Amino acid sequence: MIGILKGLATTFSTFTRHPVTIQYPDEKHALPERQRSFPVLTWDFDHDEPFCTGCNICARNCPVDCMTTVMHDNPKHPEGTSDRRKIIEKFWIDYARCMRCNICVEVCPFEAIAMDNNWSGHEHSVYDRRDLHLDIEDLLAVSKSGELANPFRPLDSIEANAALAEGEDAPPAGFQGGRPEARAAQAERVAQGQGAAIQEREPEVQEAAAGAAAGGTAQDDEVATMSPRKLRARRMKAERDARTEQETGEVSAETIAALRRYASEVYTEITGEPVPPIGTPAVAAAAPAAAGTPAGDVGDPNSPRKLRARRMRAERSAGEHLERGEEVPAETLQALNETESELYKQITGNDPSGTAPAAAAPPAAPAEAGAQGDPNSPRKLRARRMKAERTAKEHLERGEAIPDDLLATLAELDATIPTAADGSGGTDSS
Amino acid sequence: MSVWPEERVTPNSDLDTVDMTVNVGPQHPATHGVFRMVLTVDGERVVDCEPYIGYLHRGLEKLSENADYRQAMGWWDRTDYLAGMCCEGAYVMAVEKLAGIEVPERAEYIRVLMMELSRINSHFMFLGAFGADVGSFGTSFTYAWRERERIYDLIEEVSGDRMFPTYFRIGGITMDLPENFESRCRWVLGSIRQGLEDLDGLLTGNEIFVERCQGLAPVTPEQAIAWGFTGPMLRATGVPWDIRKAEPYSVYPQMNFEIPTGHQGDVFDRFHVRLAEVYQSARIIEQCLDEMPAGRVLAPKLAKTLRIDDGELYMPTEGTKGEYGVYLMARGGTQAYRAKLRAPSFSNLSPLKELVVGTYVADAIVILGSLDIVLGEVDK
Amino acid sequence: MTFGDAFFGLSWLDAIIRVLIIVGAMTVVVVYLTWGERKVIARFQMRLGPTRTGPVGLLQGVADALKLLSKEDLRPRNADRWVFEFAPYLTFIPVFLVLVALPFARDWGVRNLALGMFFVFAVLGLNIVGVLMAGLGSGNKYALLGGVRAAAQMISYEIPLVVALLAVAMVAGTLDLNAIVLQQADRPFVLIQPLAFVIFFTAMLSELHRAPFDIPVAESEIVGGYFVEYSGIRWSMFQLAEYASLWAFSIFGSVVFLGGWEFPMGLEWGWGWQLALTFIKSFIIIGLIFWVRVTLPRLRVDQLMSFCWKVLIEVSFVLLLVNGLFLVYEWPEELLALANWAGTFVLLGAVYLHATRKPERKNLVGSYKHAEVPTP
Amino acid sequence: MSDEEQSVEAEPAIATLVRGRLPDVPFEASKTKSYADLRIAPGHFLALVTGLRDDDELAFDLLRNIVSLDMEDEGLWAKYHFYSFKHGHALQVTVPTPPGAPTIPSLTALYPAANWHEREAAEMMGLVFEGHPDPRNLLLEEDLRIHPLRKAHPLQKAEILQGIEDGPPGVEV
Repeated sequence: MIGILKGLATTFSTFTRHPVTIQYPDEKHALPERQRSFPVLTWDFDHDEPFCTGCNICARNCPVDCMTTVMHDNPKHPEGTSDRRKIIEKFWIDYARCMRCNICVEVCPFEAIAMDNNWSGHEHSVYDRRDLHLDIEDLLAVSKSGELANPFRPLDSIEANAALAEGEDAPPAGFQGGRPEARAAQAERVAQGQGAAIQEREPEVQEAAAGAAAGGTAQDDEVATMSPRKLRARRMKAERDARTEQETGEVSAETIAALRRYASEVYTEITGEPVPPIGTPAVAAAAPAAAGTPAGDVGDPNSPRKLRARRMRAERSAGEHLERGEEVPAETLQALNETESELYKQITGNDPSGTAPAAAAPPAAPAEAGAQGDPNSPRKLRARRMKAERTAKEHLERGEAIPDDLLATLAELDATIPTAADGSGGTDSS
Repeated sequence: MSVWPEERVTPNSDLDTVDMTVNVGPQHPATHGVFRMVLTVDGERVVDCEPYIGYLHRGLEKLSENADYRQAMGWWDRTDYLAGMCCEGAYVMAVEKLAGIEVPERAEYIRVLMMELSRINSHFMFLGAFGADVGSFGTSFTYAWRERERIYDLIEEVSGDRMFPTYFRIGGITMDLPENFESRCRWVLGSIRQGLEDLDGLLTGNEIFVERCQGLAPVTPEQAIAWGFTGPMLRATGVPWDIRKAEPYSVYPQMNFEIPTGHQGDVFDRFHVRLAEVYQSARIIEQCLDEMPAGRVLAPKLAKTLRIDDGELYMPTEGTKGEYGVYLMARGGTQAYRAKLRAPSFSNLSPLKELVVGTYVADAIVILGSLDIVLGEVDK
Repeated sequence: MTFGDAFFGLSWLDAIIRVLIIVGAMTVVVVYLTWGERKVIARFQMRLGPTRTGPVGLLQGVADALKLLSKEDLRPRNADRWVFEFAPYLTFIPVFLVLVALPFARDWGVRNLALGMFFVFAVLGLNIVGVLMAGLGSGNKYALLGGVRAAAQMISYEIPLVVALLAVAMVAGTLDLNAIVLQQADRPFVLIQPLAFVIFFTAMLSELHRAPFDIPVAESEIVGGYFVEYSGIRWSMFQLAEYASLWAFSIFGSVVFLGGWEFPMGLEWGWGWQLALTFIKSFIIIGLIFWVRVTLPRLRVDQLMSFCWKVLIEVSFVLLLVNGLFLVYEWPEELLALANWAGTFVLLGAVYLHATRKPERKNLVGSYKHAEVPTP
Repeated sequence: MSDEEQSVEAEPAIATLVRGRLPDVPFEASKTKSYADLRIAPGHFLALVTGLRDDDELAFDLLRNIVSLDMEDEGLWAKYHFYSFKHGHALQVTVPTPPGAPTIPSLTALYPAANWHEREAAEMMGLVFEGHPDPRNLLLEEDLRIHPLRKAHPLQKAEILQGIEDGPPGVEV
C-alpha cells in the first residue's frame, strides 16, 4: 500500500500547488522575439510601398512552392518618390502549404519578407482551406498596421555572430523595414500635407514630349549623372556591338553615337576623330556639342534641362564651398553668373550678369529647342550667342577655320569673333 | 443473430466459442497516432494481431531526393515529431560528413544541448501517455505536459518554433543562443526534475501499476537483437548499447553519462529505462551549459547552394526511440540521389504480433504503449 | 417541527411530496457534482477546470444538461430495439430507490424503513440488469465487452459489500438506518470497524465503476463501455445514474460509518445542522473517491476478479466471524476495535507484499497454449 | 577503423577479416564515407550473410537497415548494414541486381528484423525477395502495384488549390 499512499501524497501536493494553465483568449503569454508563425510582407513607410520587388528568389527557394509573385514597373519611380524600378504587384502565400521553415526570410535580399512574431500570426483558423491563400493585401496588413514592430531577421544574427566571434562589435540591426519610427515619420508627413512618401528625386519630365534631340540631351544628362561602373559597363557593351557590326561590315549610326557618348577608344578607330571627354559632374558646361558634328545627335548643350542641371550643380558646389567657409572659386562664380542663379546674387550682391548685356538676339537658335517661352527673349539670344562663340573657339583650337554658317550666326548675334590667338579657352577647364 | 459476426471457430476448446475481431482503429486514444491494430479476441485473450501502418506515409524519401539539401531539412524534423531536433541533428550531421564540412565547436555543443532537450521532451511524452494507457486518467499526462510546455517554450525562444524548429543548418546552426538562455535553461532543468519526481511518485511505486506492468511481454536480449530492437527497448533487456557511446559522434565523447539498463526487458523495465534516461539527459545538458565554448556558430565560407560529388554514407545516431540512421547517396548536384531513414520505431513495432498474442486486450494496449512508437517515423 | 408525520394527514400525498423533494435535491446535486468533479480533478492536475460557463464555471452542469437535451437520440440499426431503449431506465430506477430509504436528518427521509439496510442491498442488485441490457442491446462490440465486464465486476463485488455491512449491522444490532445512527452518538462505527469501512469503500468503488475498477468504461481499451452507442437524453440518464449512485453511496457511507447527522453534535441541534453535517460527511467521502480516481491506474479484469474472490470475500467473512465471536462472548468493544484495526493492517500489508514480490520470469512471450493456433 | 589513414587501394580491415574467415565467397571490398562496403552477387549473398552471422570471429548479429536503390541503367540495388555487438564493428553489403531480374534471397529466416524492411523495399522500389513469408504491401494499399521511389515515377505536381478541381487533386501529372 506504500506505493498507493505515495501516489496519493503526490497528487495531494499537486492539489495544493498553483494551476499552470492560463485563460488563453483573455490572457496571452508574451511571445519571444524569435517567434515565427507565418511569413508576411513588410511595408516601407518611407516610400509608402512594400519592400518586395518581386524578384521571386523566395518562391524559387521554397521547398513546398507555396508562393506565387507577379512583378511590374514601379509607378512611383518616375515620380521620384522611390528608387525601386520594379515593385511587387500580386503576391500569394498558401498558408495551408507553408511549413514555416524560415528559408524565404533568409534568402530575401531586400528584407521584404519576415516571420510574423506576434499573436496575429497564430490566429489564422478558417473554415475553408482556400481562405488560407492570402493575397498581398492580407500579407501587408500586419506590417502596415504597425503590429509587426520588431521583426526578427536570422541573417542579422549570423552576421552579428560572425562579427562578435572575430571580436569586432556587432553590426547595427539590419532590419529597417516597417519600423515604428518610419511609421511615425510618415504620419507627420501626411499631417503636414506632404506626400506619404519622401521625395527622393525631381520628378522626371515626361521623356516622350522632348523628342529625339531632347532625348539625346536626356541621355547626355543621364551619362553625366551615371556612376563610373555603369559607364564602363555601357562603354564595353557599345564596343562589343561595334566589334560585331565590324565583322558584318558596316557599323550602325547609333553604335557610333554610343561609342562617342561613352568616350570609347574604338570611336577613334572607326571615325578617326579625337574622342571628346565625357562631361564629368564637376566640370560645369563643357558639353562637347560641336554644332558641326554629324547628325547632331549629341543634342544642344543649352537646352533648358541642361541649364537647370548646370545651375544646380554650380549651386551645390558653391554651397559646399560656403559650408567649408572657403571663398567660392572663380569658375563656379562664373557658372552661377551664366545660369542666372539667385545664389550668385547672394554672394556678389549684384544681379547675375547673364541677363544684363542686351546682346542682339541671334535668330539662329534651333527652332525646336525652345519648347517653353519665346525663342527670341534676351536670355535665349545671349545663350545662343555664347554657344556660337564657344563652338567657333573650339574650331580654332582644333586648328580648323570657322565654318561660314557659324560666321553668319556670329555676325547676326554680333558676338565677338574669337581670333586664333585668343587662348582664354573659355570655360572647359579639364 | 446479426450481432455475432461469423468468425473462425477456435478449435480444441470445449465451448464452441466464436472469436471476435476488435478493431483498435486509426482513431483510438491508445494508439499514439494513426495506427490500426486488428485484434482477434477469444473472450478477453488476444489470439491474433494484425498491425496496419502507412496512414501517415508522406513520402519523405522521395521528397528528399527532389529538394536540395537545405530544403529537405523541413521534412526531416517532421519524422519523429516529438523530438524535432534529434532528427534534424542526424540529417545535418549526415550531410556534413558526406560533404566533409567542419562544424565549429560552439555549434556542436549547442546541437548536443538541443538534442538532449528534445530527448527529454519525447521521453516526457512517453511517461505521460503511458500513465494514461495504464489508466491514471490523465494525471500523469498533465504532469508530463507541464514539463513539455516549458521545454517547448525554451526551444521556441531559441529557434522560433516549438515542434519543428529547423534550427540547425548544414555547417552549424542558424543563430546563437539568446542572452538569457543559460538562466532559463537551468530553471527549466529544475522544473524537469520536479516533474520527474511527481511522475515517479505517482506511478513507479504504485502497486496497481507494478501489478499491471511487471512481467508483461518480457523479451530476452537475443530475441531483441534478432528483431532489430534498439534504444530503450534493447537497453530494457539488459544490453548496455547506446550509439552515443558505441559509435560516438559530435561532442558526445566529452560528455560523461551512464546508460541505464533493465533486467527482464518487460514493460516495467522499459518504463524505468526511459525514466532514468531523462536524468542522464539532464546531466548532459548541464555539462553542455558549463563547458559551452565561445566562437562562431556557422562554418565560414559555406557555399551558397551545397553540391556534393559522388559518395554514400550511413550515419547512425541515438534517436529518442532507438538508432535513428540516415543513409545518403550523392552523385553530384544539389539534390541527394538517395536518402533513406532507418526509423527506430519501425523496427521496434515489427514484432508486435509476437509480443501481443496470448495477453489480454488491456495488456495489448499497454504493450503497444510501452513500445513508444511515433507514427511519423514508422510511416516515413 | 419534526418531519416524521405525514403532510396534510394523507399518506399518499405525503409520499409524493417527499419523493418530489428527493428528485429535486438529486438533480441539483447531480448537476453540481459533475461541475465539482471536473473542478477538483482539474485542481489535482494543476489546471483550472471549467471557467467559461458561469462565474467559476458553476453553470457547467446546466450547460451539459442543455447540450444533451438538444442532442439527437440515435439508435443503431442492428440494436435490439426495446432492450436498447429500456436499459437506461433500469440503471437509473434502482439508484433512485436507494435514496428513498436513506435518512438525511432526524426524521428526514422518504420512508424510515425498519429494514432500511436490507432494502438497499436488495435494490442494488437491479442495476446489473440495466447494464447488461445496455451492453447486449446496442449491437456494438465495444459495448458488448463493456457490458459483460461490468456485469461480472458488479456481481462479484456485491458480496464483500453486503458482508461488510452485515458485520456493521451485527455490531449495531439493527438494520434500521435511523437506529444505527442513534447508536453512534459517542463513537462512529468507522473507529470500531475500520476493516469493514475499507472493504465497503473498495467494493463501493467497483459498484460505481470508479477509479481503479473503471474497467467497463476504460476509455483507453474499449472506448466507453456499455453506453457507447447512446446519445442525447438516453446517455444523460446513464450519467445521472452514475452521479446519483455516487451521492447515494456517500450518504449511505456517512450514515452507517461516520455517524451520520448525530456524531459530534448530538441531537439537540436543529434539523438544519443535522442536514449540513450529513452533507459534509458525504462530501468527504466523495472527495476521497475523486482523490483515488485521480491517482490510481486501472486494474486488469483478471486482477480485479482475483482480488475480489481471493482476497476481499475471505477477509469479509473473517470479519463477520470475528464480530460474531466478540458479540457472543460480549468481550469489551475496545478489544473488538483493536482486532479490527489489526485486520486492516494485515489486509493492506498483504496487498503491498503481493505487489512487490520478486518478479519471477513469467512465461516467455509466445508460449501461450493458444499461440499454436494456425493464423489465417 | 577511420578511413583517412587507409590508403585508397588497401582493403579495409573488416574486408580482409571477412575474406580470411569466408574464403570461398567472391566479393569486392571498397570504402564509403562511413563503413567498409562488400559488393556481392545475389547468388552468393545468402552464403555471405550466414557466414557473417554464424562465424564467432565476425558475429554480425544486428541487421540494422536495408536500403533499396534505383541506379536507373544499372538496375536495382540493395544495401544491408550489419553491426556486431560482440566485436563492436559494422559493415555494409551491397547487392546489385541486373536491370531485368530484381530478385534477392530474403533474410527473414536469418534475421527476423529483415521482415518489415524487405516488405517496404519491395513495395517502394520493386525488388523481389524470394522466400519472404508475407510479401504483402506494408505502407501502401494492398492492391497498389506502383513503386513510388523509382526514379521513373514522377513527383506529383504540387496541386495549388487542394480540393478545388473536380477530379482527385493534382492528378494531371
